Amino acid sequence: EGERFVFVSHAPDSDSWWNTVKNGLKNAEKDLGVKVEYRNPSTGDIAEMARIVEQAAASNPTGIITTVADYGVLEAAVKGAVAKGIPVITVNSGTAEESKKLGALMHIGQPEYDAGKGAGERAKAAGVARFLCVNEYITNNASVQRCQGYADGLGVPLGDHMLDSGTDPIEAYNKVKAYLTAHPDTDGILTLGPTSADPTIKLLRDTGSSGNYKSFITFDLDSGISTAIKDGIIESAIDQQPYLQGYLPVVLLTEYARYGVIPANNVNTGPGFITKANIGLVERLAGEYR
Amino acid sequence: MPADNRPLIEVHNLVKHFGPVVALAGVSLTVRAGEVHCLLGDNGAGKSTLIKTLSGVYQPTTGDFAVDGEAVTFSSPRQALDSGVATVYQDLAMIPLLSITRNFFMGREPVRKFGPLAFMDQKFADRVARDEMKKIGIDIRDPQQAVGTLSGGERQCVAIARAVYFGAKVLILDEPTSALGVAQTSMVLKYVRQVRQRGLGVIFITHNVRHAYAVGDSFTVLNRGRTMGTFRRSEIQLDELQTMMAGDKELQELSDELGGTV
Amino acid sequence: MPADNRPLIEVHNLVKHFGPVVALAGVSLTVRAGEVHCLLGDNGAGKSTLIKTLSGVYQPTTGDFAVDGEAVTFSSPRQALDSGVATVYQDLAMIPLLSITRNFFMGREPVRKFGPLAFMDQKFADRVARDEMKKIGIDIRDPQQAVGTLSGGERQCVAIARAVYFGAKVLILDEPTSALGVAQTSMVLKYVRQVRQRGLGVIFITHNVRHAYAVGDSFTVLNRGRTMGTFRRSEIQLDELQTMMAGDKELQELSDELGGTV
Amino acid sequence: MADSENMPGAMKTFRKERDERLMRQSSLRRIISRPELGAFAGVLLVFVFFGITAGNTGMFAADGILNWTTVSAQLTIIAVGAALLMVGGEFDLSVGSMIGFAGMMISIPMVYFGWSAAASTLFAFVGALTVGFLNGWIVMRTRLPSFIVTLATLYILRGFTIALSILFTNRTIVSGVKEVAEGSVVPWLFSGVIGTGLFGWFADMGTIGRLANGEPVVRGIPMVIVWALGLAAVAHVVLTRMRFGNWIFAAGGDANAARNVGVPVAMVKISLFMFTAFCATVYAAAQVFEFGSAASDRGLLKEFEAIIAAVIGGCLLTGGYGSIVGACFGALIFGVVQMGILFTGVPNDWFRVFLGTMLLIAVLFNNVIRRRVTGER
Amino acid sequence: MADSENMPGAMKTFRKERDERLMRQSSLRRIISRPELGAFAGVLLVFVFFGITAGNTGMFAADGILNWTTVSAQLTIIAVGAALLMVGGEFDLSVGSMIGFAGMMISIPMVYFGWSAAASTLFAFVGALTVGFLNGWIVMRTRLPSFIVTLATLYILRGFTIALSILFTNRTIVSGVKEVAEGSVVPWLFSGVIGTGLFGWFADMGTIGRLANGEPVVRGIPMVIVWALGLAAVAHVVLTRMRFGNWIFAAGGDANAARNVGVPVAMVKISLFMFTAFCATVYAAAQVFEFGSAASDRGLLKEFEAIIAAVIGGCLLTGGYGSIVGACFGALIFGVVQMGILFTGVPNDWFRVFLGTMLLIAVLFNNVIRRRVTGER
Ligand SMILES: Nc1ncnc2c1ncn2[C@@H]1O[C@H](COP(=O)(O)OP(=O)(O)OP(=O)(O)O)[C@@H](O)[C@H]1O
Ligand SMILES: Nc1ncnc2c1ncn2[C@@H]1O[C@H](COP(=O)(O)OP(=O)(O)OP(=O)(O)O)[C@@H](O)[C@H]1O
Ligand SMILES: [Mg+2]
Ligand SMILES: [Mg+2]
Repeated sequence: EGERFVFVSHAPDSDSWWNTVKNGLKNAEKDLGVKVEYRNPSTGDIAEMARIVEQAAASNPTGIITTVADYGVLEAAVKGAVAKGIPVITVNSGTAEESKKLGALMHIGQPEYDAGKGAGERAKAAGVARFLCVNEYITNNASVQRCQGYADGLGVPLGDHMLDSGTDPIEAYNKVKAYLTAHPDTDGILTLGPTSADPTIKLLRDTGSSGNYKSFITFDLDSGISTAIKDGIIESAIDQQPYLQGYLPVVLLTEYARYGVIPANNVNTGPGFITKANIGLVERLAGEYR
Repeated sequence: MPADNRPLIEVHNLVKHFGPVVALAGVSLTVRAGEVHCLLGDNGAGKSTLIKTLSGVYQPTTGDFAVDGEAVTFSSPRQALDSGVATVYQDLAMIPLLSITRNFFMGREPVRKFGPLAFMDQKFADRVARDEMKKIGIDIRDPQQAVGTLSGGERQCVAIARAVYFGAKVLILDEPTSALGVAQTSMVLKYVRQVRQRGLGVIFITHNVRHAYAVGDSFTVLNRGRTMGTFRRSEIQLDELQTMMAGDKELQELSDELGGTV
Repeated sequence: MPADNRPLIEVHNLVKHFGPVVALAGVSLTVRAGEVHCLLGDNGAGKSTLIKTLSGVYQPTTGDFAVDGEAVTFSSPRQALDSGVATVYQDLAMIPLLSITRNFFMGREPVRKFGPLAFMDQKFADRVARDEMKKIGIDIRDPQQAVGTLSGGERQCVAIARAVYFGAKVLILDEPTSALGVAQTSMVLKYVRQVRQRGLGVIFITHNVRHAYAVGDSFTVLNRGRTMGTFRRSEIQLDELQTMMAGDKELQELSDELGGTV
Repeated sequence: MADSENMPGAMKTFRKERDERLMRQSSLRRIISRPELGAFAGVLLVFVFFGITAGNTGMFAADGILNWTTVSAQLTIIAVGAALLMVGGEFDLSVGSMIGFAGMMISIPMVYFGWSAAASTLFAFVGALTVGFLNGWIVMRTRLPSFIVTLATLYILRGFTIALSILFTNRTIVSGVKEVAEGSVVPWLFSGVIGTGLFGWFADMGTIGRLANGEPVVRGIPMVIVWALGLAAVAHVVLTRMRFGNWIFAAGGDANAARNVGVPVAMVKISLFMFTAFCATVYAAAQVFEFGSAASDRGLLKEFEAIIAAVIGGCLLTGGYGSIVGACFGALIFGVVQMGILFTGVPNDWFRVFLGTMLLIAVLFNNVIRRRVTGER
Repeated sequence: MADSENMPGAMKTFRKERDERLMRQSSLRRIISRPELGAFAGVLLVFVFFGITAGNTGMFAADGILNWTTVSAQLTIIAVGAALLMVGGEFDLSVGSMIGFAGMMISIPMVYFGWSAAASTLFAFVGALTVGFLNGWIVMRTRLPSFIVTLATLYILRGFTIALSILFTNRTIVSGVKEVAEGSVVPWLFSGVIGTGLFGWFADMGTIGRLANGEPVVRGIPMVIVWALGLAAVAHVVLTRMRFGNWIFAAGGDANAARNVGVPVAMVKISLFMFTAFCATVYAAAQVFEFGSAASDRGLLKEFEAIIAAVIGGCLLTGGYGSIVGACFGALIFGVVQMGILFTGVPNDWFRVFLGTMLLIAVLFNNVIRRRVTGER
């Protein structure tokens, strides 16, 4: 009872996707009677994240859960924590090998690049030739990886298909509109989360042009996205079950701390594609637990 | 001098400290209606501090003063203006980037009300500014010209004209002629006389004893934050005043040596 | 007056425009060694513009001038200082937040070199600043005091002392006494005389004809950007000068009416 | 501040004839030395540039125009507030955070407490004005630079936005506003369109095209443009025609001097901080009702765009000088450049490089023009 | 600027006795009216606060101390540059972008062109100084406010950072620096540790703990701390003891006046812009060699943290006044607050609210102390 864990993510404050992970943490706190502190670098700067991991280690918690946003940057900090004897589980981004090299107990999640690639392959199957990736957070590496993966899945170079949309919805709306006006042969769209998806959905609704696009895939869910899936504007949403990425590591670390038990394998929480077929299940909890 | 020469400003034992600095160590003063009261004294004697206290910029540390017989404590310059005390500050209190008219009426804009909305009456303001400046001897080309583009002397004239226009009872002038040419200085002195004739009280600060003697009815000499004495014009001669101001004997000699020109 | 009275500054037909404004419309002037040359004129006559051109702040539109016989074109005030022309500007050119010493030596700091590193010689600077200020009659309590905390007159004295200390050949003073008390003014005038005796040329700008006449060897009156004439002391009387400055007849009368005190 | 030696202009004394010391008349000069002139030249430059590089990409078709005017109008709303405050001699760095915070104040009560759209919008305005008041009050009371005070507010408000939304809703995007506000006039007020009839007629006439679904490509003029024009007009009139405007100039030009002649400087500056907060709330309301959601990252870095627009428009960072019309031109330049780059088809990775370069060129051009015509050195 | 009526201080004329117009001696006052005093009081306040709230969380254990000193030291590096520039009367908003850009200039040549660590680091410094020079040159040539010029640089540099990294790597991170730099002394210079022997001895003595693998919890003093102290010392000496320091004060206090007495203002200000760029590059190099990679989001918003540190440390935003020691205290306050909040275990959602509030309190406290002791109103 009363164990303290620190969860360190690489996401900037503005990234709403992590909210679902946080809700997973909260439920785990409640269910297990432990304390979990969620930490992130406010601008998404991974160098700053490394300092937070160091700080977490210095505060002697029962365990640390961290993403592996960039192996090189986090290597020293995470290894330092492991050397101090603090158990570490890696989540979300990063690969299983990287996790192992860091000395973490296990990895829970799935890399951004692969998720993007999966989306790209889906788009290719839908016959997309020229795409637009709406990137609301271009300075963030994870965002660019998603676009890059999509491009590779589709088998075309990323080139000028990535749009630096910014986080302001009216600007994003108008930028997407301008881009699509200037590149009328675009037939596939990828958005990286609700921030870029919502304005894009509104644009397609306003102009009634969703028929022009063979595939519109987005990452993550919120109520706007789930309605759009039902309405057939969005083909699918990539879901890596963030709730589990928050809940599971806390449970496993608690059990490890209390009884020394831990699964021997990594856990893949995604990628899952939510489509019209399975949206019903997800809809009500979108943005909160899904 | 008009018969009504009731005291307009009475200062009694005013003290003002700035942190550890004692700027005024107990100053008393009486200014009567229809009288020009000259305030003389060395650099740093506390003249500006005194008049800034009278015009509500500073609050006195101890001591108080009365305007027109009523004891007042001004907590802002606006209150002083409202009780009819208008001041030309040594640093003029002008906004260089604004036009002559806007500076002239700053804080007391003539307005035309549309319901609760107070629009500036620009035409009226321009006319008044131009007229008042003409009275002081400056024919401004354009009342919309920025004050920053005027020469130092012209700027001083704007400040003086403004104070005269709004000075209902007392007009305070802090070294108004220091940057003025001969012609402009004459105008200002003439002006001070006119204002006196209208029955206002005037406090006039200068380092030029001749200027003071030309218009003053009484003289107060400050030294190092204290009153060295107050004299009526009839009680003192120009060279006596000069001697009081110049201080040390050595300096007095020097002044003589230079032909009494200072 | 020393025998060597070669011309130190010769200005010939200097013209200076600011955009559409003609500040100087052709001014000529000669300042000789060991001579105090007074520059007189109304507000806005162009006096400050003229001396700012001589000290490298402005570049002339047309016309040129020679220092010590050599034609020069200063592209920065530094060059003027390097050829021995030091100036007290009307706005003093002081940094209020800096100490007296730092202001005194600004731009010409005394340094001790350690290889390529130029450290300020603070002790020497403090001593010189204190000494020079004492010479002008101000006993400063602490050379590290910020200039912003000095009274206007004291600040003016710092600027004057600085210019005198660095003025090798020519000293230019733009209304140095405008904010000074009687005692300080006497000191400055005495100072100007001393400087002349050391064989420097002095350009002295003032609105006070008496001050000018007390120290001046020759007088140039500017009006609206043109030279109205240059006179040697022997050629002109105080009241003639006064008349030239006061301009219109009407004003002259006013001045008389006020008892010739202006 | 500026001294007479460094200012353009001329004077005359004691004479009534034509002043021989002035080379030519100044009525033209007066027009062209207005603070907004340079910004206007910048606008022309930008339009010429995009006219050439993106003339045939749809940037100047009806929906293209709507596109960049909407973005510019949105920016204008906060630029007007920033410009007025800047003329008054202060900064507000908390504008961006205020946008996010106000959005939450509108949507959380509606979606989670069941308030009406009108009530919660009113609540948001009152809340924002209170924060604006506090900003101003702290600046005036402590005499700390507004830069540092509002920077603290920036952190605090952004923090509250994140924390409160999670506290009340467990998410950082609060959506569902549209459904709740159904039937109220408030959403229309902030995100509706006007002139649908007119634009329908345009479409009938073939002046503008129609979409696949039969609607005209532009349905009407979005309210955000109306708000922008309205706020700009009010601010312009206040600044140039009203007593309060004179006080703003005075407070920004030299607060001490203004105080000495009786201008209630503290009141003026506090009001300006409140107006800035008001503008930010209008911005937030427009977004919330348009997209039906509030998010904790709304308005990020908008404070800078507002300041950039004001500065391009000729406001001095030191206060006491500037114009609302100029700030609107500044917002237009920023908006057009931002959207125009997309139309030109420059690879988006280079977006910021171009944006920065265009801004620099616009400001430099602005400056050169102003100097040229006013004869400043 | 300030006029004599609003400044503390006193004067005397013509007398040599003890001045009766001064109530007490000023030697104490002179010490406590130094610009850094308030910041020092703020540091004390912060330590007392965290001593109470986070005393037993490991914050003041060896590795906890290392943690917040490293963060503070990093910030100090850029705060020193910002403070010097601010005393010189200018701003640089491009510091953050410069950190990202310099990182790219170090790592791209190393990883993709096969340059040596020394060569590419040198290249980055030369490049950064060039950008700094351009910033300064444009500001001086055009007399535009540095705020707006460096804002353009902010966009341009960040744009280049994104575009170049995507161009070369298809990602926004360039990694693999560590492998290439193997064996060179340069990585040690920027990210090594010194004093390992000493800390080993500490561990032997039991002063600090040991890790499971036998190493002491703190291996030594990171070079970033050495750089911070070194840069601060140099800047402090230059500012207070050297001729160039006098010129910085003069140029910042009143550029016109300074020019009139012969100070080469343009040269001084351009050098300061270059120094700021230099500091940003040191920061970047320390990060690149510590983490082995450069990323396009490095340094985001760091310009503000640098300015905050300088302002907390007593630098005036208007220039002409400030101290390096103060800026270091400011950086320490910011770093300690930032990391200290994490130690106290405040929920992350409230992190920014606390950060903002703590900053405001530190600045207010700073101000109150300064006023109290100097007797300003
Ligand atoms: N705000 C202030 N803080 C501290 N000391 C001040 C302040 N204002 C004035 N003083 C000091 O008070 C004294 C009186 O100053 P004051 O300006 O009243 O002199 P003055 O008589 O007007 O001099 P001058 O003739 O040079 O204008 C001076 O020693 C000055 O340094
Ligand atoms: N930078 C400038 N730009 C435009 N006009 C200027 C500038 N500097 C001065 N002037 C104008 O040139 C004329 C001469 O100004 P100057 O300052 O030389 O007069 P002055 O003789 O020194 O007057 P005063 O006795 O009042 O100091 C004035 O009309 C002034 O407005
Ligand atoms: Mg005075
Ligand atoms: Mg002059």
